Amino acid sequence: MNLAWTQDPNLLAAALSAFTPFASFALIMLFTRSHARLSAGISIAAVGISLASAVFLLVRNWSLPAPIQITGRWLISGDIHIPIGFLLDPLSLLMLTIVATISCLVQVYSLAYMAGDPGFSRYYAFQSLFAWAMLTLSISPTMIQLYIFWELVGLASYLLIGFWYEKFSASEAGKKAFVMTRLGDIAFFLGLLLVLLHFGNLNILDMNGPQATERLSPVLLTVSALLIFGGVMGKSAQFPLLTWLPDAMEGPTPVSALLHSATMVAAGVYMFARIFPFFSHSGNAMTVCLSIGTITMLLSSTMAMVTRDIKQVWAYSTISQLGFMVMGLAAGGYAAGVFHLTTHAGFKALLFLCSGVFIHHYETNDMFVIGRHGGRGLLIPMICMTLASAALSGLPPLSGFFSKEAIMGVLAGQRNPIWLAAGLMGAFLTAYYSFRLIFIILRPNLSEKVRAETHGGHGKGHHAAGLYWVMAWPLIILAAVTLVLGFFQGPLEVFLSGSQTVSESHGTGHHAWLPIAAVGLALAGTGLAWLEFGRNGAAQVGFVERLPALRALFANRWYLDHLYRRLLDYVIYGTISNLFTRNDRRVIDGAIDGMCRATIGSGRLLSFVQSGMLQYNLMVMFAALALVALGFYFLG
Amino acid sequence: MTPLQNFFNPTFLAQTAFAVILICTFAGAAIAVLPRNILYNVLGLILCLTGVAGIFLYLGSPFIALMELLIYVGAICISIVFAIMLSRPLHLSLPKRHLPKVAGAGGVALLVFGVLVSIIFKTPWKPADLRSGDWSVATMGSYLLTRYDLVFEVMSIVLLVAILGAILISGTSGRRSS
Amino acid sequence: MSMEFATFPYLTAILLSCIAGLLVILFIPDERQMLIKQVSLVSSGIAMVLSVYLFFAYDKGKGGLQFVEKVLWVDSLGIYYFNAVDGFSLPMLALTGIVLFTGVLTMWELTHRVKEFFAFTFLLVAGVFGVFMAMDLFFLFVWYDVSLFPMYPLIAIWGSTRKEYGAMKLTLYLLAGSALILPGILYLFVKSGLNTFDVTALMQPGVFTPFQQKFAFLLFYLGFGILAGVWPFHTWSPVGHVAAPTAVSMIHAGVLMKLGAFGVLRVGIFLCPEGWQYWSQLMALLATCGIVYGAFVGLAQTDLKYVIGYSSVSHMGIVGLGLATVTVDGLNGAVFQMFAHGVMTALLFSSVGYIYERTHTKMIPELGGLSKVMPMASSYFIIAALAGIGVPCLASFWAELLVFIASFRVYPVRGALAICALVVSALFMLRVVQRTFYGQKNERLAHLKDVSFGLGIPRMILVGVIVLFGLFPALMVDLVQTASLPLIQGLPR
Amino acid sequence: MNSLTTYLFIAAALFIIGIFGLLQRRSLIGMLIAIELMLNGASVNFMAFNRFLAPDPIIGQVYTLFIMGFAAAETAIALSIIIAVFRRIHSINIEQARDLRG
Amino acid sequence: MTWTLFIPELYFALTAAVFFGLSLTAQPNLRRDYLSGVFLAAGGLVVTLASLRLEGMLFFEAYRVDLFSQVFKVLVAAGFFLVVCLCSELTGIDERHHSEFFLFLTTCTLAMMMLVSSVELLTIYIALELSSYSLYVLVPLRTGEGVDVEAGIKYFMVGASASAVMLFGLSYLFGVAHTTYVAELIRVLPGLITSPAAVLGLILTLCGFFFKLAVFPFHYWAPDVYQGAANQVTAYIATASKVAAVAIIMRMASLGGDSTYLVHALVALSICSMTLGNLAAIVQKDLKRLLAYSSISHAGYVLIGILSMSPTGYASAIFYALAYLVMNLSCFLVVVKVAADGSDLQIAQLAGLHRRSPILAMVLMLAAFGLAGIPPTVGFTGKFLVFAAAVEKGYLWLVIVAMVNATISLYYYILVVKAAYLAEPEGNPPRLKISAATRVLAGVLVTIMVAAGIFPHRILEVARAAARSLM
Repeated sequence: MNLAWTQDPNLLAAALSAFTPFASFALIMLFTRSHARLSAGISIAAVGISLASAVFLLVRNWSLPAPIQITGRWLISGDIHIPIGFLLDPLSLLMLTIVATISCLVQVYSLAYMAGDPGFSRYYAFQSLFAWAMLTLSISPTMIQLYIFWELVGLASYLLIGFWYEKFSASEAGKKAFVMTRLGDIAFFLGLLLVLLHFGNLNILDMNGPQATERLSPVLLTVSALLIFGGVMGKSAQFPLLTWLPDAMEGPTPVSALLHSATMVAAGVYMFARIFPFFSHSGNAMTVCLSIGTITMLLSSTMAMVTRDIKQVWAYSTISQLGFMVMGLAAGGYAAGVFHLTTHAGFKALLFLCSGVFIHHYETNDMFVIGRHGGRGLLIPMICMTLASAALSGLPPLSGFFSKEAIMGVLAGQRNPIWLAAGLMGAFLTAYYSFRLIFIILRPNLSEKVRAETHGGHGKGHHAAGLYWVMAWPLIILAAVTLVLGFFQGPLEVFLSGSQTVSESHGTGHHAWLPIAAVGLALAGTGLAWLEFGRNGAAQVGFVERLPALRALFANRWYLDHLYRRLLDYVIYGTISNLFTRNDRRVIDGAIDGMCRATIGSGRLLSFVQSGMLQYNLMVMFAALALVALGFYFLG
Repeated sequence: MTPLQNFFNPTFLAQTAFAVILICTFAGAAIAVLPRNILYNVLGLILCLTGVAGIFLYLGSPFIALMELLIYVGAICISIVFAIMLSRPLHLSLPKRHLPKVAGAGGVALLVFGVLVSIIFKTPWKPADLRSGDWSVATMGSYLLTRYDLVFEVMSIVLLVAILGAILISGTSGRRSS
Repeated sequence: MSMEFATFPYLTAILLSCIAGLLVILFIPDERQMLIKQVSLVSSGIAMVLSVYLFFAYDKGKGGLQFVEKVLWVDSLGIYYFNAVDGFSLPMLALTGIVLFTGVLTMWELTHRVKEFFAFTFLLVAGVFGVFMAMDLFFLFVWYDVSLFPMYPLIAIWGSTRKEYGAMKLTLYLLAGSALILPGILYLFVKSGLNTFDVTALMQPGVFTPFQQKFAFLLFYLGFGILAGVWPFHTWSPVGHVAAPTAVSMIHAGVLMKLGAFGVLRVGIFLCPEGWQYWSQLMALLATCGIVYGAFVGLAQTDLKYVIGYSSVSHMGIVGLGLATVTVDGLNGAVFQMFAHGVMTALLFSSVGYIYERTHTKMIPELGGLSKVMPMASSYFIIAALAGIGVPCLASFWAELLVFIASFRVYPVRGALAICALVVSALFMLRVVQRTFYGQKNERLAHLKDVSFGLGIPRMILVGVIVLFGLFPALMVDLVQTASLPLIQGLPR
Repeated sequence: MNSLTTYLFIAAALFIIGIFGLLQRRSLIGMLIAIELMLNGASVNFMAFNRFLAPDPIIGQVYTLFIMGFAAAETAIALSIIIAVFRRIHSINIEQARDLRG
Repeated sequence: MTWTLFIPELYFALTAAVFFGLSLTAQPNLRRDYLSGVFLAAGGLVVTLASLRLEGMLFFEAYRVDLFSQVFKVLVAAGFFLVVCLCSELTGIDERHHSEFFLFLTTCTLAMMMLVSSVELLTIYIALELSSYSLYVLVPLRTGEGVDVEAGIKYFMVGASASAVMLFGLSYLFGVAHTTYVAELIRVLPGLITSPAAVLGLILTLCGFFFKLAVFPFHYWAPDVYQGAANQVTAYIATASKVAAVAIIMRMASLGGDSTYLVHALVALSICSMTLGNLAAIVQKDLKRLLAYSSISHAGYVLIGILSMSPTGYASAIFYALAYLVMNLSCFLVVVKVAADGSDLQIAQLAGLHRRSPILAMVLMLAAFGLAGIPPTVGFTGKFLVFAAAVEKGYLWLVIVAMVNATISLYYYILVVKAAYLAEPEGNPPRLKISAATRVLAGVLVTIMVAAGIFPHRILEVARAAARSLM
C-alpha cells in the first residue's frame, strides 16, 4: 500500500477507526495484561478514537456523491485477488458510527460492571478485538474481507461469552455460539465461493451492480443468495439457528448488550442490507428470507413470554426484532430495515445495560426476585428500561415506533397479507412480553412468604455510588438517543438512499390505518400485560402459563435445543464419529496389525520347519531342485 | 545252430555277463540302502561297486575298473567297516522304519529320477566331431602331470586336510594342553 | 569433478550446522549435559537463522532454482550432489529451522540420555533439511531414509505410552513407503535413458511417456503419501504422535509429515505431471476422506495427543486436496498449509508436552480447569487450536481459504464436503479446549507452576510466526507462487 | 551293443538309489554309503560320455579317478565326524541329533 | 615368469605350511599362533593387493588371473585377515588345536582364491571341495558340550549331497558340450540352449555353489552351522566363503547368460531365499542364528544382481559382496567381543550394550541398519546398485518384492538395535574391556561402512572394471 493514502483524511479516519482497537488489543495482550486499569484506559481511548473518526467521517460525508472505495492488495494467488481496504458509503458509515458509539458506551459502562474481575484486562483486550473486527467488517469493500472479519467477530464473541470460563455453562455457551454460527458461515462461504467462481469477484459494489444478473443465471443467483443468507441465519440467530443466542447471555451483561443485541448479531442483518440489491435480484430468495424472518420473529416472541430470566427476555426479543428487520429487508424495505437496525441498536443496548444494572446490583437474573427485592428502587435504570421497552413495543413517540411503522408499511406493501398480519401479531406479542417484565419488576406482589426473604438478601447495597453513576451515564445517553432518534427517519432515509437507488416498494400514505392498528395492538399487548401482571393483586401468571403444554413448549424453545442435542449425540457422536473410530481401530489399523501378525506367524512356521530333522530338510531340498528342473520343460 | 553254439556266441555271452553285472550292481545298491543292519549295507556297497567296476570295464577302461576295485572296495569300504568296528553301533537297537519317511524319500527319488530320465531322453546326444581313440594309461599319466597338474597337486592338500581333520576330530591328536 | 556454486553454499552450511552439531555432541562425554544442550542450541540456531535468511533472501523476481550447489558424485550413475531451493522448498526449510530450534528449546529440561537424544535429533533433522534442498533423486532418497530411521530410537527411548509399539509401527510403516519410492526412482532413472538422477534434467517435458508417468506417480503417491498421512494410510501417525516425546512429536508432526507431501510434490508432481493430472481424482477423493474422517475420529478421542494426531490427519488432508486440484491456488494453498500446519502443530505439541511433563497425564477427563493453573500454557494451546480451526488472521486460515477455493472450483462436491468438515473440526477442537482448560480450577493440579519465561520463548516464537503469516499472507504466497505458476503453466494441456 | 542311454540310465538309477538311501536311512553310515552311490552314478556318467561322445577319452577317466579320491577324503572326514557324534550322543541315528532347531 | 601370477596362492600355501609346522610342536602357544596368524594374514592381504593388476593364464588355460579374480582374492584375503584379527581370544576352540584352526582357515582361504580364478570344471570342483573340507573340519572343532558335532555332521551331509548333485551336473555339461573349459563352454553353450542337459546340467552344477552361498533350497545347514560352530569360524563362513561363492556363481551363471529359463529359475530362487530368510529370522533369539537367516536373505539380494546378467549387474553384485563382507564382520566383531567366553550370543544378552561398550553398540547399530539397507551405510548403496541393475533389465517387480523384504528385515534388525540400545539388563553387567586394537578395528569397520556408503565412486569403478574383465 503506497503512502499517498495517508494524505486523504477519509482514509486516515477510516484506518484509524478500524485499526486503533487492534493496536490496543495487541498492546494489552502483549504488555499490560497485568495492569488492569491501564489496559482499560488504552482500550477505551482506542475505541474513543474510533468513535471520533467515525463521527468525523459521517459528518464529512453526509452528502456523499458516490461511495468511496480504497483497496490495497492483501493476498494475490493465481487469479484470486484478496484486497484489503475500505468502502465508505452511507450504510457503512452509519454502521460504523453505531458500532463505535455502542462499543464506546459499553466499554465505559464495563468499567464499573467488570470492576474487580480477575480477568479485567483480558476483558478489555477482547473488547478491543471485537471492536476492531466489527468496525473493519462494517467498512469492508469486498465480501471476502467481510467474511474474514465476520469470522473474527465470531471469535471475539466466543471469547467474550466464555469469558467466565470457569462456569461450565459459559464455556459451553461459547462453544455452542461458535459452532452454530460456524454452521451458517459454511453456507455463507459456499455461497461466496459460488459467486466468486461464476461472477469473478466479490467486490460489493460490483455484486450490487447490474452485472450480477447478467453473469449469473437466475438459479445460481437464488442458490448463492440463499447460501449467503445462511450466514445471516447463523449470525443473526434466525430460525433454525436461533438457539445459541439465549445461551450466549451467559457472558457478562455488557457483552450481551454490545454483541448479542446491538452490533454483532446485527451484523447479519447488516450484511443482508450490504448486498441488498444482490438479494433483491432473486425474488424466490427474498420470499424465503421473508418467511424465515417471520417464523423467527413469532417463535422467539412466544419464547420471551414465559421466561423468568430478565436477560433471556431481551435475548428473545433481540431475535424477534432481528427477524423483524429481516422481514423488512426481505420485503424490500431497505431503508426501513436499516433504520430499524439503527433504532433497535439504541434501545436494545439500553435495555441490556439497564438489566445489567439490576443484575449487577441484585446478583440474580430472575425478574421476580429482582422485583421483590425492590428493583424499582433503582430509579434511572427503571425509567430508562421502561422507556426502552416502550420503544421496543413501538409506542410513539419513541424511535421504535417510527422504524416499526416503516417496516409495517413495507409489509403492507406485500401482495400477501399474511406477512402484515404476522408483523402486527409480533407487535402485540412484543408489547406484551416487554411490559410483562416491566410490570413484574415495577409492581411485585409482595405476599407474606416472600416478604421474609426480601429482608434476607438486600442486594449489594455496598456498591460505590461512583460505580453506579459510571453505569448510569451511558444509560442516560442511550435513553436520549432512543427518545430523539425517531425524528431523524426522513434525513436518514435520504442519506441512505442517497447512494443506493432502492425501490421503496411500500406506497406510504394509503395505509393510514396502519399506524393506528399497530399502536393499538401494542397498547393491547401492554394492557394485557397490565391485567395479568400490573394491576393490584394480579396473579402474575401469564395466559400462556395457564396452558402447561404450551408453556413447556415455549419454555423449552419449541424443543429446538433438545432436537439439536439429540442430533449431536446420536448422529454425530453416537453414529458417525463412533463408527469412524471403530473403523479406524478395527478395520484399518486392524488390517495393518493383522498383516504384521501374519508375517511373524509365517516366520514362526518357517523356523519350525527347520526342526533339526535333517532328512526331511534334504527331502525338501531335492524336491525343490527337481521342481526347478522340471520347470524347464513347462516354462523354459 | 544249436543252443550250445548260441550259448558260446560272444555277443550273447557279453550280454549275459552285462546282465549279471547289472543285477549285482543294483542288487548291491538295494542291499546298500534297504536293510537296517549297517554291516549288510557295507557288503551291499561292495557288491554294487564291484558291479560298477564291471560297467567301467564295459565302458572300455580296465584301468579305472581296477582303480574302482582298489580305492573303493579296497580302501573306502574297508575304512567304513573299521569305523563300524571302532564305534561298534552294531549292538545298538536297530532304528525302526518310518513309513511316511520312506514314502517321502521314494517320492522325491522318483521325482529326481523323472528329471534325469527326461534329460536323458530329451537331449539330442551327439558325439564330438573328431574323436581320438587313445585310451592308453600312459596318456592319462601325462595328462595328470600337464593338464591336470594343478588338480593333482591340490589333491595332495585335500588329502592332507582330510587326514589331519580326521585325526583332529576323532580326537586322536596326542597334544598336551598347556 | 565438475563443481558449480552460485553463491556462498548456504544450503550445505545448513546441513553442516546439523551434522557438525551431531559430531560435536558425539564427542562430548554424557555427563556434560548443559554443554550438550548449549551446543545443540547453537547449531540449531545457526540452522534456523540461515534457513530463515534464505526465505527472505530468495529473489522472487528471478524465481526458479536459486542458491544452486552442484557437484558430480558418481558419474557412472549420473549422481550429483545437487542442492537448490525454489518457492516450494524455502518455506519448508524455514519451517524446519524454526521447529528444530524451538524443539531444542522445548527439550531443555531433558535429563535422560541427553547426548543420544540430541545426536539422533540432529541426524533426523539433517535428513529433513537434505530432502527439502536435494534436487538429485538419489540424494533425496538417501536423506529421506536418513530422516526416517532415527525416529525409532527417538520414540522408543524417550517416548511415553506404548512407545515401542508406536515406534516400531511408525518406522516399519514409513520404510514400507520407501519400499515403493526406490523402485519408482529407479524406474524413472532407467526409463529416462539419460543416466542421471538430476531432477531438473528428468523433469523436462517429453522425457517420460504418459504411461510411465502414471505408473511412477502412483508409486510415489503411495510411497510418500504414507508419510503424508494420506487416508487410509494414516494410522501410524496418531500412534506415533502419542508415543513420541515432545520435541520429536513437534518435529515429526510439524516437519516430517510435510516430507511426504513435499516428496509427492518434488518427485511425483515435478517428474510425472501427467500422472499427477491422471490420478488427481483419486488424490482428491482420498484427501477429502482424510479431512472428514480425521475430524470425526478426532471428535471421539480422549487423549490430547490423539486429538492432535487426528487433527493433523485432517489438515494433511487439506494439503492433499490442494495438491489434487491441479491449480496454482491449490499448490499455493497446499504449501502454505504445510507451513502453517507445521508451526501450528509444533505449538500444540509443545504445549501438550509441557502439560504432560507437569501433570503426567494426557487424558482429557483427568485434566480440566487448567487455565486457572497454568494460564500461559493453556493460552498457547488455545491459540494453536484456534489457528487449527481456521480462524482468520492466523496462518492456516489463508492456506485453507486458497485450498478450498481451488478445490471447490475443480471438485465442487468434494470441496464442499471438505469445507463442511470445518464445522466438525471446530467442534472437536473447542470441545478439547473446553474440557481441558475451562471449568473450575483443578485443585489436584493447583500446585503446578506455569510455563517459565525461558520455556515460553519457543512457544512465543511459534505464536509470532503464526500471527505474522496470518496478517501478511502475501509474504508466503508470493514466494510459493514463483514456483507454482511456472509449474502449472508448464503442464501439457 | 549297449547304447549310451543304457549307461546314462544306469547312472541315473544309481544316483536316485543313493538319494533314496540318503533320505530314508537313519544311520549316518547308511547315509554316507548312499552318498557313495550318488558319486558312483556321476562317475558312470562321466565314463559313459567318455566312451560315446567325448573328443578325448582321457578326460572322463581322469574325472572318475579324481572322484574316487574325493570319495576317499570325504569318507575319512565323514567317518571321523560320525565317530565324534557317536562319542557325543552315543548313537549314529541322525534323528537323535536334533538339538539345533528353530 | 608366469608363476608370479600365482604368488598369492603360493603365499597362502606357504602360510598353511607354516601353521602345519606350528601344529607339529609339542607345546601349544596361543599368543604365538595368534600373532603369526595376524601377521601372515596381513602379509597375505598385502600380497593380494600387490597382485591386483596381474593378468594371464596358468596351468594350460585351467587357471585365469584377471581383475575379476584378483578383486575377489583381495576380498577373501581381507575377510581372512579381519577374521584372524577377531581370534585374539579364541575361547571357542580347544587351545590344543589353535594352530590347526589357523591351518584350516588358511587352506580354506587358499581354496577360495583358487576357486575365484579357476576356469576349468575339475579345478573349480576341487577348489570347492578343498574349501568345504576345511570347513567340515573347522565346524566340529568347537570346545565344550556344545552342538558343534551335530552342526558338523549336518553341514557335511548337506554339503556332500550338494557336491554329488553338482558332480552329476558337471557330467551332463561335459557330455553335452564335450569340454570342461569355461571359456569353451561360453562359446559352445549358447548353441545348446534348447537341450535340457545343458541348462539343467548348469543348474545342477550351480547347486554346489548355492550350497556355499546358502541359497534356498540349499540353506538348511546355515542356521545350525552358524549356531553350532565357534564364533570365529562362523564369522569366516559368513564372510569369506560367501564372497568366493558369489564370485564363482557369477562365473558359472554367465555361462547360461542367454537362457531365459536359467534367469527365471534364479529369480524364483532369489525370491524364495530372501523371503524365507527374512521371515524365519524374525523369530530368532540367538544372534548368530538370526545372522544365518539374514545371510540367506542376502544371498537372495546378491542373486538379483547376478541374474541381471549385465556388467552393471555384476559390478553391483561385487559391490554388494564387499558391503556384505564388511557389515557381517562388524556384526561378528560384536558377537565375538560380547560373548568373550566363546558361547553363543543370545539377543537378550545385548541388553544395556550402549552402556557396557558404546562403540560396540554403535558398530552393531550401523551394521544392523546397513544390513537392512538404510542409508548412509554401504548396505544401502549396495542394495541401490543391485536394484538399479535389476530395474535396468526390467525386473521391477522383483525389486519391489525385494524392497518389501528389506522392510520386513528391518523389523528384526531393529529388534537387535533395540536390545542394544533400549533393553535394560537385569543386574548391572560390567563394562566390556575393549582393547585398543579392537577399537581401531571397530573404527576401521565403521569408517568403511559409512565412507563406502557415501563415496562409492572409486570402489564402483573397480567393480565395473572387474565385471568387464569377467565378460
